[in-house]
Amino acid sequence: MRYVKPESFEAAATLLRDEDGISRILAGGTDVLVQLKAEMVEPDLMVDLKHLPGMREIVAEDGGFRIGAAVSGAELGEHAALKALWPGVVEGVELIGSSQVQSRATMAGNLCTGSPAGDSVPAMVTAGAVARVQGPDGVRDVPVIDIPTGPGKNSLSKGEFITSIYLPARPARAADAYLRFIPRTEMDIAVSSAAVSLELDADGVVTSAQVALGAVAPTVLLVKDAGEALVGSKLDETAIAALVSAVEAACNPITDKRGTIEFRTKTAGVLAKRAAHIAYTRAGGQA
Amino acid sequence: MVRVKLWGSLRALADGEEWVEVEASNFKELLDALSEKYPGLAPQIKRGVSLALDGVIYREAWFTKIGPENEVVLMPYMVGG
Amino acid sequence: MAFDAQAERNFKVVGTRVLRPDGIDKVTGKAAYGADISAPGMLHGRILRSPHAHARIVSIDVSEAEKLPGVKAVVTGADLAQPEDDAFSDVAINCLARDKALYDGHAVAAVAATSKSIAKQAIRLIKVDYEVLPHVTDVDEAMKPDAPVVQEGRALETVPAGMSQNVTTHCQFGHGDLEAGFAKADKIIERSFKTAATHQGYIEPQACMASLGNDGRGEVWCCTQGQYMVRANCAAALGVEESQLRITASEIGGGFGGKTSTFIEPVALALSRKAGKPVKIVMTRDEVLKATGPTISSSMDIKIGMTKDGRITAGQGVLRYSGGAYPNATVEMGAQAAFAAYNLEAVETIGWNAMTNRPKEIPYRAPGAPTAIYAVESVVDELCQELGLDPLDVRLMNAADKGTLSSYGPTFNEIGLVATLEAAKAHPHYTAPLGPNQGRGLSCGFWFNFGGNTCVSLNINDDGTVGVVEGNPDIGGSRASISMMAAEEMGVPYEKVRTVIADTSSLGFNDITDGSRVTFAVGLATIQAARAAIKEMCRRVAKIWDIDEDAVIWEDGCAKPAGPNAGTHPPMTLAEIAAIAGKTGGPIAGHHEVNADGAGVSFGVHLCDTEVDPETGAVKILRYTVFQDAGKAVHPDYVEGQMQGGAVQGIGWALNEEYIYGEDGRLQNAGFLDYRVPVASDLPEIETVILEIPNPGHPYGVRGVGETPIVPPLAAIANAVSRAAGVRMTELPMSPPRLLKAITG
Amino acid sequence: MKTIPVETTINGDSTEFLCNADESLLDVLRDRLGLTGAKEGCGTGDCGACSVMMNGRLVCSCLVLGVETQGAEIETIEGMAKGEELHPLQRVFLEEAALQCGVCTPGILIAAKALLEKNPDPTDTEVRYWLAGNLCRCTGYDKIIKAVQTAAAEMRSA
Repeated sequence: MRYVKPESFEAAATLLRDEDGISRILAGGTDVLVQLKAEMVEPDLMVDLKHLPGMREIVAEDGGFRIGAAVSGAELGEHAALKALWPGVVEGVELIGSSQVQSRATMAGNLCTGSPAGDSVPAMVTAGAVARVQGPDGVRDVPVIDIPTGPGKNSLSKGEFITSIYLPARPARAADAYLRFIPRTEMDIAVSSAAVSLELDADGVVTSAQVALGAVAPTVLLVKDAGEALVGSKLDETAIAALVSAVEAACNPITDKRGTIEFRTKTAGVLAKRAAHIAYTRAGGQA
Repeated sequence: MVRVKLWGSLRALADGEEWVEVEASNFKELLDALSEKYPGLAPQIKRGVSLALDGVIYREAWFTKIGPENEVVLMPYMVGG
Repeated sequence: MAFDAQAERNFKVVGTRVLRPDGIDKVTGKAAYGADISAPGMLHGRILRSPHAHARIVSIDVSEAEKLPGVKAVVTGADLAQPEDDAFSDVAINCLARDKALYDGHAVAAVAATSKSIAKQAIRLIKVDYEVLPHVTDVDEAMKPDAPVVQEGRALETVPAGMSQNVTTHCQFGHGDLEAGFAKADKIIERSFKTAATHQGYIEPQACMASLGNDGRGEVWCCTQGQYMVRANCAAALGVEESQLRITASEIGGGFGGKTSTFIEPVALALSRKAGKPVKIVMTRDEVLKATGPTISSSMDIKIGMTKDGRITAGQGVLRYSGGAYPNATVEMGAQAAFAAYNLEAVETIGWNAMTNRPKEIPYRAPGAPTAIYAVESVVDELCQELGLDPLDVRLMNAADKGTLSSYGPTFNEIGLVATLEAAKAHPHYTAPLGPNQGRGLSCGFWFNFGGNTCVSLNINDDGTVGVVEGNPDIGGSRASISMMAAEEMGVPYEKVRTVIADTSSLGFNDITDGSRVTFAVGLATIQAARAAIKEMCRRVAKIWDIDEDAVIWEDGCAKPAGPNAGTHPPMTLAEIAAIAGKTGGPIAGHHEVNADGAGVSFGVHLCDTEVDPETGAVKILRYTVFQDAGKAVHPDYVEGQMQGGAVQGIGWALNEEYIYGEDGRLQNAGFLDYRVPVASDLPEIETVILEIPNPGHPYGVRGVGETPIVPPLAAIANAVSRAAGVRMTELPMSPPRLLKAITG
Repeated sequence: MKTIPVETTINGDSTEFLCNADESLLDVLRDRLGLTGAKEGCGTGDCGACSVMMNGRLVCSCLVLGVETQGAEIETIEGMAKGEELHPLQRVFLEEAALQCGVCTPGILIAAKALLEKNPDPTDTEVRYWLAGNLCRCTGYDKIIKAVQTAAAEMRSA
């Protein structure tokens, strides 16, 4: 394996494009090093990009924030303004792994790994986050939801990698929340998860709602009708029931060592309901 | 004579008896006498057994004295963790 | 060795909370564990393992691996001896398979190379031709007459004819008239239970460094619960003599029974013999979970009858355990322990062991008892619920006590169960209020405890300090407790004593660190060794003073004259006697060799409050209290530590730990990510209440404490969860998907 | 495979080593530098026994490549005591019997120190969640949590 720290994004993209063997990008390393250990993959080329400009920075931009692809969960959690704007996104990232893993794990890595259970992804999806992708032919912006294409797979072409993720501005009276189910209290992969992002009017009526689910399908799902079920409501029982049934209907999970189809479906509904209530309260809604 | 209690699954190998009597003054004599009187028990005794003497469990200890006044119970050889 | 009759002995050292002698090394990273040493010229060993649950090994071609530059040796099962003794043979075949791979992860070949990465590459170059065979991993399936046979011809003579050849052990215990007993009952409950296999989960994977010459002389450094056990297994597997193997036990990073067998040492020795160089093997976590020993998995039927006022009239249990791919007798322990807490007129337990294509069971803390007692205590709890009775009162009403004919045969003498139950009843935990979705569970637990073969040497140093040499790896602070007992007996401060653990060439045979035996048996031998040294010191002083030996007594670390004809000599301290030992006859030492008995059985009671999330099946442990009769607690901190650690392992077993096999017979969760041991945030404070009822079989009244604490949690938590969820849980672990399914029907 | 020269600072001492590109920091510490205080319990970041500090952040050294530590500041258990003076956490762990086998102890001490530097007065729950990535199989965590709190109180009043 060769380990390379390219001098620029462009050089990195060219290097990755021209590599004939297996290449991997090192961000936090919390997945790729596990894969190395398990002998799941033996890369010929490991490209470390953490030192490149902006990779480790969180920058305010147009009322939102641009987050460098190598910003760790711990750094994100220490950013008060970002946490206030997108609490659900930050809590999702902060749920990845242990304190140790938090020092290294990144949103971009969590996204590109392509796990349907990635804790940072559902809330990025409900936030409408956009990834900035560097490739051999230049830079393009891609909605986060379009990055993962299946377990372990993503839509990036050879030579492409994420340099930052943009979380947009928020109106007042808006908030998000993320919940996952794990058998223990820490250190597990989500068995199911849900993110809810809400915007309220002055009366506390939901004007816009996004609901995304993790670990219940090959990729994170944005469930449009689950969000629509909440619009126009103050999360009354009827709206919540409609949310839960839309969520359950959208679930298409598998049974594996971590959970059954039934369990994942049932808990996804429960988590979406609970996350909706948390987001609503955070947005200033009176239950 | 010493009376020895056998655990259930050994009884089939000792004419169906729960209690058997043999001539012995210590554990070794007891085990030898049992193997001789009930050859079916010999493989188990060879693999190893424990003995309870008045409620105290001994894993081996051949020369532990026993007499007719004692409660002697044959038990499987114990392992721990 | 009997309890010292002096009533209310005033201990000076025993019972205090001294600092452990290995402590500084362990908090500074200096302590050397299995993987922490290297040797000049050392090679790295690595093991190739079967990917199949059950396969005939048609051929193994190692030629490509041998050709890889840097590879110095390749071995297969053919490089190990074939011991005649079944137990040794099973260990050897488990270290390197011969004709068949018996489970996913079974070792089939190994290499030694100049680097870890070359060893890794070499492993891939070994070509094994497998003929895949049908497999069976479930105990109930394995007992069916048409089940795939794991090994042929292994059934013991006690197994009735006509059963599957997988069935190797059959046992039965009990007494009384069951039919009459059940006839007296107002309520009978009969339930079936299943429990998954769990792993000891020690944090330190097995590791060793081994060197063996073609003259049969060798050295091994390894993490083990018994260096003498390693020596015996290695000698048998390599066909060398025990005297020629010196085994040194490293610091051990947890064992819990899991390091009472041998997995890699014979392989490393075989590689070393072939390569002519030392070989180090360190297992990965994946290998630890796949190929070292988990517990049994079980399937059990329990039937208990009770009168409406709470008297148990009869109890009956059938236990079907699987100890993996080899014959296994753990079910005997479970069948004996199942009803041990109860005074019953009619009781019967029947046990079966069936082989499955799973790794060889290795003891885990009170092997066999936790699952059996879980099933019995669950049914007792359900009867209490059905009959509207207080579960603690019912336990007290039926508790085994002195004079009770035990369910496993003998009549109990002094036991501490009633006192332990009373302590639980008096504790504020038992009457604390519970909220919605919360439940309280309790369970009794029992373990036999052992003594066993033990050697101790105690040396009086010329500066008046004391060196103790013992042969049992220190798994939880035993060097401290042994030093304390030596100091107590010698009458010197704890700081004057240092206890070390000998290699196999430096001290006579010792049984493994198991059965909660070390503080009891090594302590007992240490006290006897101290007494021998004291006797010798008194003899020397009698000569100096020119009086009778009997006229010198030992008190407060000094020889003193006593009796009418002793005269008025000033006391001589241990240091004064030691300083002139050369002049009075030479170095002074005491030693003791014994197969200790009188360990005394142990009982514990656990109380647990849980909260169940009815929408997700998540279980939160809210409060947990452990009550246990520890006999005299030599070092209370470490007694509490055993109680807390055992309880938490039991919590893991009850809630989330399990071996998950796929349809292909492969282990699905061979890592700490999905083999879910409890983490700190899963747990509340674990409160402890130590009862100190002296064990009559030990001079200080010491009783083993290490194993009993893992026994009650399974049922205590199952009972708490069942009450909180309003549904009886009969399968472990009670993972959220299982619990939610039970709740929602 | 070609080895790569790396310059780093370990426990305040500048250190140079050669390693392969795919070698973890844990392997470098243990196999190349003889710093065996960090333990490999899993190699996959699930047990925390290999915890070290890297540039002021708590990491699993098994999830860091050795080559990534070029120019970095690494702190390991071997650097926690100052000469013969133990860090308060080390001393209290000993005094309060917060270890049994001790194999998880170096990682837990490093992690606990990182916590107290960030949050000198944590709640029990905060300590438990912070240490959730450090598995201990012997103690049931009870005495560990209490020892961290004792040391924290001592460090706050110092």
